[in-house]
Formats: sequence, structure tokens, C-alpha cells
Amino acid sequence: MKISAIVTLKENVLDPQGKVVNQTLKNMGYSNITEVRQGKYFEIQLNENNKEKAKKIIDEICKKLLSNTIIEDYTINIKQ
Amino acid sequence: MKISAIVTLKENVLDPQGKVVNQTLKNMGYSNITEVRQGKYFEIQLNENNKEKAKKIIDEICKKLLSNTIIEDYTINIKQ
Amino acid sequence: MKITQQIVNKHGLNSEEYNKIIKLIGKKPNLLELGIFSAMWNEHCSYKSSKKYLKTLPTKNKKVIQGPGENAGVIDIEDEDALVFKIESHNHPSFIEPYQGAATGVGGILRDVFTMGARPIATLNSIHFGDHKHYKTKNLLSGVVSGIGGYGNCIGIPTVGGEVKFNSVYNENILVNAMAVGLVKKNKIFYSKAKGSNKPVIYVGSKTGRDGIHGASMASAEFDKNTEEKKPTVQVGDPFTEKLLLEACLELMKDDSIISIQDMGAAGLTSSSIEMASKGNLGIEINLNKIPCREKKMTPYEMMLSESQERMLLILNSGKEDNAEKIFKKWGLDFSIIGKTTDKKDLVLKFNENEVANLPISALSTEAPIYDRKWKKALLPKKTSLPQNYKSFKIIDSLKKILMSPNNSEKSWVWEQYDQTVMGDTIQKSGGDSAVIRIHGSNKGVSLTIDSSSNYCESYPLTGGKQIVAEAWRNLISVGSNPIAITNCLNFGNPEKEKIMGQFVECIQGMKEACTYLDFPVVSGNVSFYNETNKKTISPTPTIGGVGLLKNLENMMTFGLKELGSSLFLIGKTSGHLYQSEFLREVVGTKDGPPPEVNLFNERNNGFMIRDLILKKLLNSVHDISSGGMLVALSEMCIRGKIGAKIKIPNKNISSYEYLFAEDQSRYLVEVSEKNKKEVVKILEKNSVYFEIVGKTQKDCLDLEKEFNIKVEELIEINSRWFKSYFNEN
Amino acid sequence: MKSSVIVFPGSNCDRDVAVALEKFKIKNEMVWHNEASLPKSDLVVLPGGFSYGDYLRAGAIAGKSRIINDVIKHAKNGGLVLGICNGFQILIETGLLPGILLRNKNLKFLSKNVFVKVINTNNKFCSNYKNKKVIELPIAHNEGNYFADYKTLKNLEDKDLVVFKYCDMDGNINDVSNPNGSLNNIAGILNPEKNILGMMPHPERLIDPILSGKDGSIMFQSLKK
Ligand SMILES: Nc1ncnc2c1ncn2[C@@H]1O[C@H](COP(=O)(O)OP(=O)(O)O)[C@@H](O)[C@H]1O
Ligand SMILES: [Mg+2]
Repeated sequence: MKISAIVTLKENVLDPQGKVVNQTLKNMGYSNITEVRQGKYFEIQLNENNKEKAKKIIDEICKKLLSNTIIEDYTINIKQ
Repeated sequence: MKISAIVTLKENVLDPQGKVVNQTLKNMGYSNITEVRQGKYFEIQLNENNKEKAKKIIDEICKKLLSNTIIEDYTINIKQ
Repeated sequence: MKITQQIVNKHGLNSEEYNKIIKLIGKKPNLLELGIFSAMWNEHCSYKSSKKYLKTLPTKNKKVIQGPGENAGVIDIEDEDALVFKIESHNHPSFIEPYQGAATGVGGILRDVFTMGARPIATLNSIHFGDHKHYKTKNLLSGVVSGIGGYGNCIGIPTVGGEVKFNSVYNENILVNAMAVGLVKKNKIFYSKAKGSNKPVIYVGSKTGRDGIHGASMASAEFDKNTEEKKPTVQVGDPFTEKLLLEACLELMKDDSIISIQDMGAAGLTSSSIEMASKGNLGIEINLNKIPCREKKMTPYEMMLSESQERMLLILNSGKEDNAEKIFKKWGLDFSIIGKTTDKKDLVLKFNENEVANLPISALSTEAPIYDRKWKKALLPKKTSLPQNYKSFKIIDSLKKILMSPNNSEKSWVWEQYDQTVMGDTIQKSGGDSAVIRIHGSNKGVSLTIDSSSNYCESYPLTGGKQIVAEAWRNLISVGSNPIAITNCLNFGNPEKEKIMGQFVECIQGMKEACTYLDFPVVSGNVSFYNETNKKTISPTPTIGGVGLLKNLENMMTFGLKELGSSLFLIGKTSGHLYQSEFLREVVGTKDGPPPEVNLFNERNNGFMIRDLILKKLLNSVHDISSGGMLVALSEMCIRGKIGAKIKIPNKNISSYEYLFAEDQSRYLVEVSEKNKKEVVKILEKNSVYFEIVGKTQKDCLDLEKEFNIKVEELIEINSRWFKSYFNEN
Repeated sequence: MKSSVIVFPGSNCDRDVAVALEKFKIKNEMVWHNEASLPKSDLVVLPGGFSYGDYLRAGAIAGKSRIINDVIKHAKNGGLVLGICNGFQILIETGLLPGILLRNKNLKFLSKNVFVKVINTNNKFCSNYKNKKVIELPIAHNEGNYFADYKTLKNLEDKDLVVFKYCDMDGNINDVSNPNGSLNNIAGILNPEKNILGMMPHPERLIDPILSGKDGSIMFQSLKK
């Protein structure tokens, strides 16, 4: 099974990367772009056919490794 | 409008980050995880109500800035 | 909103303090005003428990240009040059989010240094973690190290020294202390004291967000189960913006636009504005609608207490605003005139045309409470008899065990993650007794070191405090420099407990004795109390950052052995003090007994002797003897120089173990060429410095007569193994 | 010989490289990234550092700055361009050099002195290295792991465009002497015309015996010729 996880900074947390990308886009002339936030994307191949079980595993590793829940949120998506 | 873009390394390009994450997960005991690929996620706020136009703009900035098309692919998603 | 007892308590103020506030300001504070008091009166900003004792430290001599009381200390390093330096803790944030906590710790201390007009030229750090087997340690260690590197590498200031220690007392309360050093011309130093009323007050740097609100109070509260709730208060560092801020500030400092300048550190806008006004005996008026905000609908309370990073407050000479704005805009930074100085001596805050706070500056600063806390004297631990079995451990096995232990392993796994050579002036990198940085464009250098020894301080704080100052001094001597001054970061538990307060008082007493005797004043520092989690407290851990001067870099010394067939001199007396040694801890497994005493007369005498011999070019290499004792010091010299040695224990009344592993103080191992031997002996004898010749250098192997023989290659392998295997790297 | 060092927001080896150029009597000017055009120069240096924080991809945003167009023009006209560390990353992002620099294989910033073999001395940057094949230089980077597809790599090797490879003290090029995972131990490459050099190690940091060596000097002496 292929699962993706997206890890993003919580809303109130400063995102220096997004800030710089946003500024650069403005400088390049994209004046209608008002905000950019950058996050991490993971695509995970898992030997597990049960969707629920798979989700649980990914949820666990998001908590334990992929994100720092103090400043980050994450969402999980089953791809195939 | 809120649009997201996901930038990932092309399949034949080595992904050192994904590899290390994968190895770490193995060390943590997740033996059924067979591959991890890491990419970047962008969430972009755009002042543009026309979906097609918005998509075109994001496609353009993905090409010009957010990805390096020699080694990376990207996908775009309209969120709201 | 009605201010209830509960709200007062949540702000870390007790009812006595609250009543004092009402008396001082003649009214009940509103919530914003209460928040401002809580920030200014908490331990971190007010030093209410420590002030009485900090005052006893020596802070002046001919070399000191600015002692404690400013953003950082300043010393004279001859010619037109002055050195600015300070150390600061970021313990709690680093425990919650190791990468960002450590990164923002580095960012904060760098701002303290460039606020004074100095270009930062180096950073150092002292980091303490729990037992390496504790489940949190690995993540904390790798997070902290990459955070320190992440910030320093990006901004382009070399990280050139530090220390890493493991001890179960830090399991739930790690220590992250960062030190920054900057270079400035003596006539271009900037201070935080405001001058003149009706001058524009300017905000520059990053925008204000809801970061770290109550961070300053958090740093002063014990951890407990509710820490979870406080979590979103962690700040994210932006070293790129700090680099821009650094360059912009230094550019503006070229002329005389700035009257005073202050970084927004702990308690952000609140403490920076109040400190500037208080020092200048002025008032300040701020229009909060002018604060550049990152988030929507921020309240005055949030703006005043936010700890967003990479921000500064300036007071400019009237008429200089436009030019200043141009500079900050060029660097892509926010610039906003947010208010003015006044002669009313009040802090006045306006928001949407209303006055939202009005407080006398003195109530917030000079009138803040000071406590004379109760404290208990520590008892000097008895010299119980050493465990019967200690001689059953083979010497070679003991040596290996010490060299392989996390605390005594070589730390390149750590320092290779730090850019040590950017700026092109790093003459001695991490790994030596002190780092040495060349003063740009000259042939002189400064030596830098950072040290702590919590085991000694835990055992007997008075001696521990003395010892750690002496050790910093010795490290600076060992590279051939003249020690000048120190900064200190005092990491302790809860000062409301008599035992902890006693540790604090007595450590300071010891530090004071050593600093005074060695003419080694304290020019800046920081106190971090409440390093406790669920009632478990850390060992008292004063961290000392020492700085020295090398007038001529040609006289710089290193500790790697240099040539075959030269003699090894052990300078200083070995009485065989094994208590509190690495040998007993790592090999035998006991922690009893007193730490080794420091004889300050010998300390100074031996140190000056070593320095003179270096200046006379009579020594090949010098290493001070510290944790692990003589044999560990010698092994390190072999490892560094890739040269062996053959030694013999002089006929003694003490056992080989005592001779080789004792941690008696004020000792050095030095390498002397055959051709200089006579001369060195003569000088040492003439000056009544105690010494013994313990052996000679040789190829490839370290030999102890009749005991063991080990290849230097093997020593290298043993000493560099631990970190790699801990992180599964090979 | 006249040089220009481009200063991007976040560059941090700009001063270091200027010091080195001046030490070897190359007349140098600092050029702000936002300038429209370069002053007259024979050599343009893109210095190390973290331009724009390296926040998107190392070098990506600098590759979009105003001055870059003129740098590209200078390069296409045969002018010399030297990109060190972040400068190498920028050259890659602008397409002046092929391939990509990925995160180091162990995902850690890596700062230490390494040995490097000079493979090609037949260019303006390295002509003085002739007699010295194994040199010591510091590296300090997060993203120095050179990667390219098979064709690109083969082209680099076949046309002799690889200038530096990581090696050990004795010149052996192997996995053990590869600090960051670069393909074929690549540490620096040229364009086919050999007027553009991108390299990860920092020659400007070893120009003085007191800095633990001076193997970096030789490059500046070559350029001075
Ligand atoms: N342990 C100490 N020894 C000497 N001076 C100290 C000590 N702790 C704090 N200081 C001094 O008190 C002043 C205030 O320190 P601090 O509040 O940490 O500064 P900042 O506001 O920059 O964080 C500084 O001048 C500092 O040098
Ligand atoms: Mg300060």
C-alpha cells in the first residue's frame, strides 16, 4: 500500500521558508500570491493490506518521527 | 483561492532523505515499510477566483521556482 | 477582564508580589499591565533570587571596558580592539523542541553581541544531556547539535568550541548554553542606555507573531505534567533574517545615527523598551498600532509579550530616521517608528487611540523584588575508604573504558556538524584545549573556552565553583594565551529550596575566590534557575566561558605530540586524589567523596610558568590535566599527534592507579625537546615549580613500563568509536 | 586580472574570498545581487554561504536574482566564473553547470578538511596545481552530494570536465574517502568550454600556513596568471 503524509507547521508558527518563497514570487511579479507555507511530503510504501491498520502505523510514525507535534500538524492519505 | 503543490524527486533520482527516514523506521522496528520518498509541500494563497487561471499560475511558478524540473516532478491541487 | 487570584498566579506572581504591585503603581493593574509585570518580575528578567550574590563577583580590572549590566561584557584586547562576549541558556525550549530551541538560543546570544556594535567572530556551546541510555537522549542530542549548527552555519559565524556531557541528572532537563564572541573597535561600542527625550523609538527586524508568549515565565517555572499545555510557545529561528539584521545593524552603526540599541530577547518588546528607558532614566511611549505583526488581530498583550526572534529596538537621533529606514529596507527588513522617549519616566502604551497601559518604569525595573533566600551550607563529603576492588581492574582496561565512554570520547561527530572555518580566521578549531581565532587582518588572536564540572559542584559546590574557573584559566594558558576574563551561565534547580540555594551561594563563593585570585573577572553572564522536572533536580552546573589574548600567534601552542625522543614533563604535584574521578565513576562505579581541592597559589604559579616557557619557545606541546587524569591526558596527546610515548611511574608512595588516574588540580603535561630539557629543568627548579619527568615520546605505541603497550592507532579508534556506534554510523 | 564577487542576501564567504583574491593581487569589487549589471571583470566569483537561507533548494532563489542575467552573459562570452560551495549550487540552479547537489548522504552538515585529487589541471583555475595532485581543503556544506544521470556523468568524465574528486591522503578515490555521497566522488566540475568551475571545497579558507595549510592559494595563483 502507498500512503502519503503531509507535515506542515502549525498556523501560528513562523515559517521562514514559506516567507522567503513568497517574497521571491512577489519579486518575480506574482503580486496576487498572498501567502506561501512550506511543508514536508512523504510517500511511504507499506506491506499491509488492511487500510485501517496501515493508517494506524503511519499515524504512529508521523507522531514518533516524521513530525514534531509541538510545532507541526500532519495529514495522512491513502494513495493506492 | 488556496492551492497546494507537491514537489517530488523523479523516480530515478537518489533520495538521501527518504533513504535515511526509511532506515530509521526500520531501526525503530517498522519492518513492513519498504520505501520512503521525501518531497516538498507548498500551500499557496492566491487572489484569483478562476480555477483554470489559478492553476496556470501555479503551474508556472512550479516550473520557474518551486521545482527543478531536471530532477523533480510536481502535482497541483486546488484546495478551496 | 477581572483580575482574579487565579490569573495572578498563572502569571507566576504570588499574592505578596501582587500587593506590592498595587502599592507601587497606586492602582489595580489591568491584564496587559499584569502581563508586563509578570515578565519583568520573573526570575529570568529580575534576577530576584540571584542578584545579592552576583554582586559579590569581581567584575572590574584594567582590561574590563564593560562589566555585567549590558547586553554583553566588553574587554580590551589592545590596539583599537575590544572583545564582546556573553553566554546564555536555552534549556527549557531545547528540551521541548531540540532543534528550534538550540537554534534560537544561538540566535539570541548572537544578537546580544552585535547589539553592542560587534561583529560576531565565534560561538561556543555547552550542552548537557541525560544518560545516553535514556530513551529521549538520542533525539535530543541530534536535534540540539543540528539546531546549533543550523543557525550558526547559515548566518556564517564559526562554531569553534564547546562541551558535551551525559549524566542521568539531566534526563528530563537538558542544558543548552550558547556563548558568542564579537569584535568591535573600542570607540564604536553601542550601549542600551537611552538618552534624551522625544527621540524616535524604532522597531526593526522580523514581524511580531504569537511566538513564545510567556516564554520568559516558562523559563522560570518548574516543568511538570502540564508542560504539554505550554508547548505551542516554542519559537522558530530564522537565521537568514538574522544575517540580514546583523548586516543592516552594522551598516547603520557606521555613523552616529544610533543613540541606543537593544535586542528583543526574553520578554521581547516589554523588557527591551523598559530596560532602555530605565537605564536612561526616561519614559517611553509606544503606539502599538505601529508594531509590524505577522498574524491578524494581535492584542496589545500578545504584542508586548511575544518572543518572536530576530527583532531589535533602536533609539535614533532625530532626523536620522530616513537614512536608517533606507538601510533596513535594502536588507528587506521591517522598519517602523513605534514611539518616542519621554521625560515622564512612565511606560505608556497606546492602541487604537486609547491608552491601554501606563506604568512607572521604576516599578518595573529598580523596584522589582529582590529576595534574600534561605540557604543551607553543604557538608564536605568524607574521604571514605576507596572500594577494595579498585585495583582489580587492569590499568589498560580502565584507560580504554574511560576513553570509550560517552563523556570522554572525542566529539568530532558533534563539531563536524558546525562550520568551524568560515570567516577564514580559525587558527585552532574544536578539539584543542581552547579555540583560537585570529583578529582579522592582524597577527594576534583570542583564545576561547567553555567548561563546567557538575560532578565536582554536586559533591561540594564551594570547591566546584573554584575548580571550574581554574579549569577555564588552565585551558587558556595551555594554548599560550593570557587569560583575561570570563562569562558564566549558572544552571541550577529551584532556588526556593534551601539546599539548591545553598549550592548557588557556595558555587558563587568558590568562583569569586578563584576569579579574584587569578585576576580573572566576570564581565557578563546569565542565571537559569528551576532546572527541575517532577521534583527531580539537575546537579548544580555553572558553565564558564573564558577568553584570553595571544599577542602573537606565532606563540600559539597545541597539545598533539610533535617529535620522537622528546621528554614528557608532568608539571604540578600529584597527590593521588581519586574521589570524583572518571576512573571511579566509569570504571569502578562509585560517586562518593570530595572533589579535588584547588590550591590557587599553585594554580597561578604553574600557569604563569607554563605560559613563560611557551613564550620562550621551550615547549613542543602542552595539555592541561583534567577529567580522567594524567594517563588520559597523555593518551589524548598521543592521539592528536599520532605519536607514542613510553612512561614509567616515578617511585612513589601512591599506587599506580592514583598516579595515573587522579584528578589533582593545577597540573599540565608538556613535551620538551631534548635540546631544551636542561634549560626547562633549570627554569622550573629556579622558580620552585614542582615537576616530574615521566617518560619520552616514541613511535606508534603508548607503553607503561611493566604494565601495557598499546598502539596509538588503537587509541584513536577507541576514542572515536562511541558517537558513531551510538548513531549507527559507519 | 579583475574580479567581482557577487553578494547575495545570506552569502557568508563573500568577505573570505575577497580577502583571498586581494592577497593574491587580484583587483576585486563586491557586487550587490540587486545590481543590473556587472562591472568590467575577467572573473566572477559566486561565494559560499546560505543565499536566501537556502530555504527552498540551495542556490535556487539566488539563481533568480537580478544580477544573474549578467553573470550568465559574462559566462557565455567566455568570462571566468568560479562558484564555491553555495556558488556551485547557484551555478547548477542557473543551468550553467549540469547535475544537482543533493543533501549529504548522512543528512548532516559536514565541516572538515578533506583530501581532494586534482584531475584536470588544463584550465585557468588549476594550471598551477600541476605538480601537486592531492591537496587538502575544507568542506562545509549540507548539500554537496553531486548527482547526475548516466549520460551527463559519462559526458563529464569522457570530456575530462571533472576537476576535483574526493580522495584519501594517498590519492585513493573510493567510498571511504567520499564524505557526502557524490557520484564518482565528484567535488568540482567545469563546463565544456572550461571557463566555469563549480566546486564544493573552499580554497579561500586555506591560503595561509597558520590556517593549517595553503593548498587553496594555488588556485588563486593560477587565476592571477
Ligand atoms: N551569572 C552572572 N554573572 C554576571 N553577570 C550576570 C550573570 N547573570 C546575568 N548577568 C548580567 O545581567 C545582565 C542581564 O542579563 P540577561 O537578562 O541575561 O540579559 P538579556 O536581557 O540580554 O537576556 C547582563 O548584563 C548579564 O551580563
Ligand atoms: Mg540582551
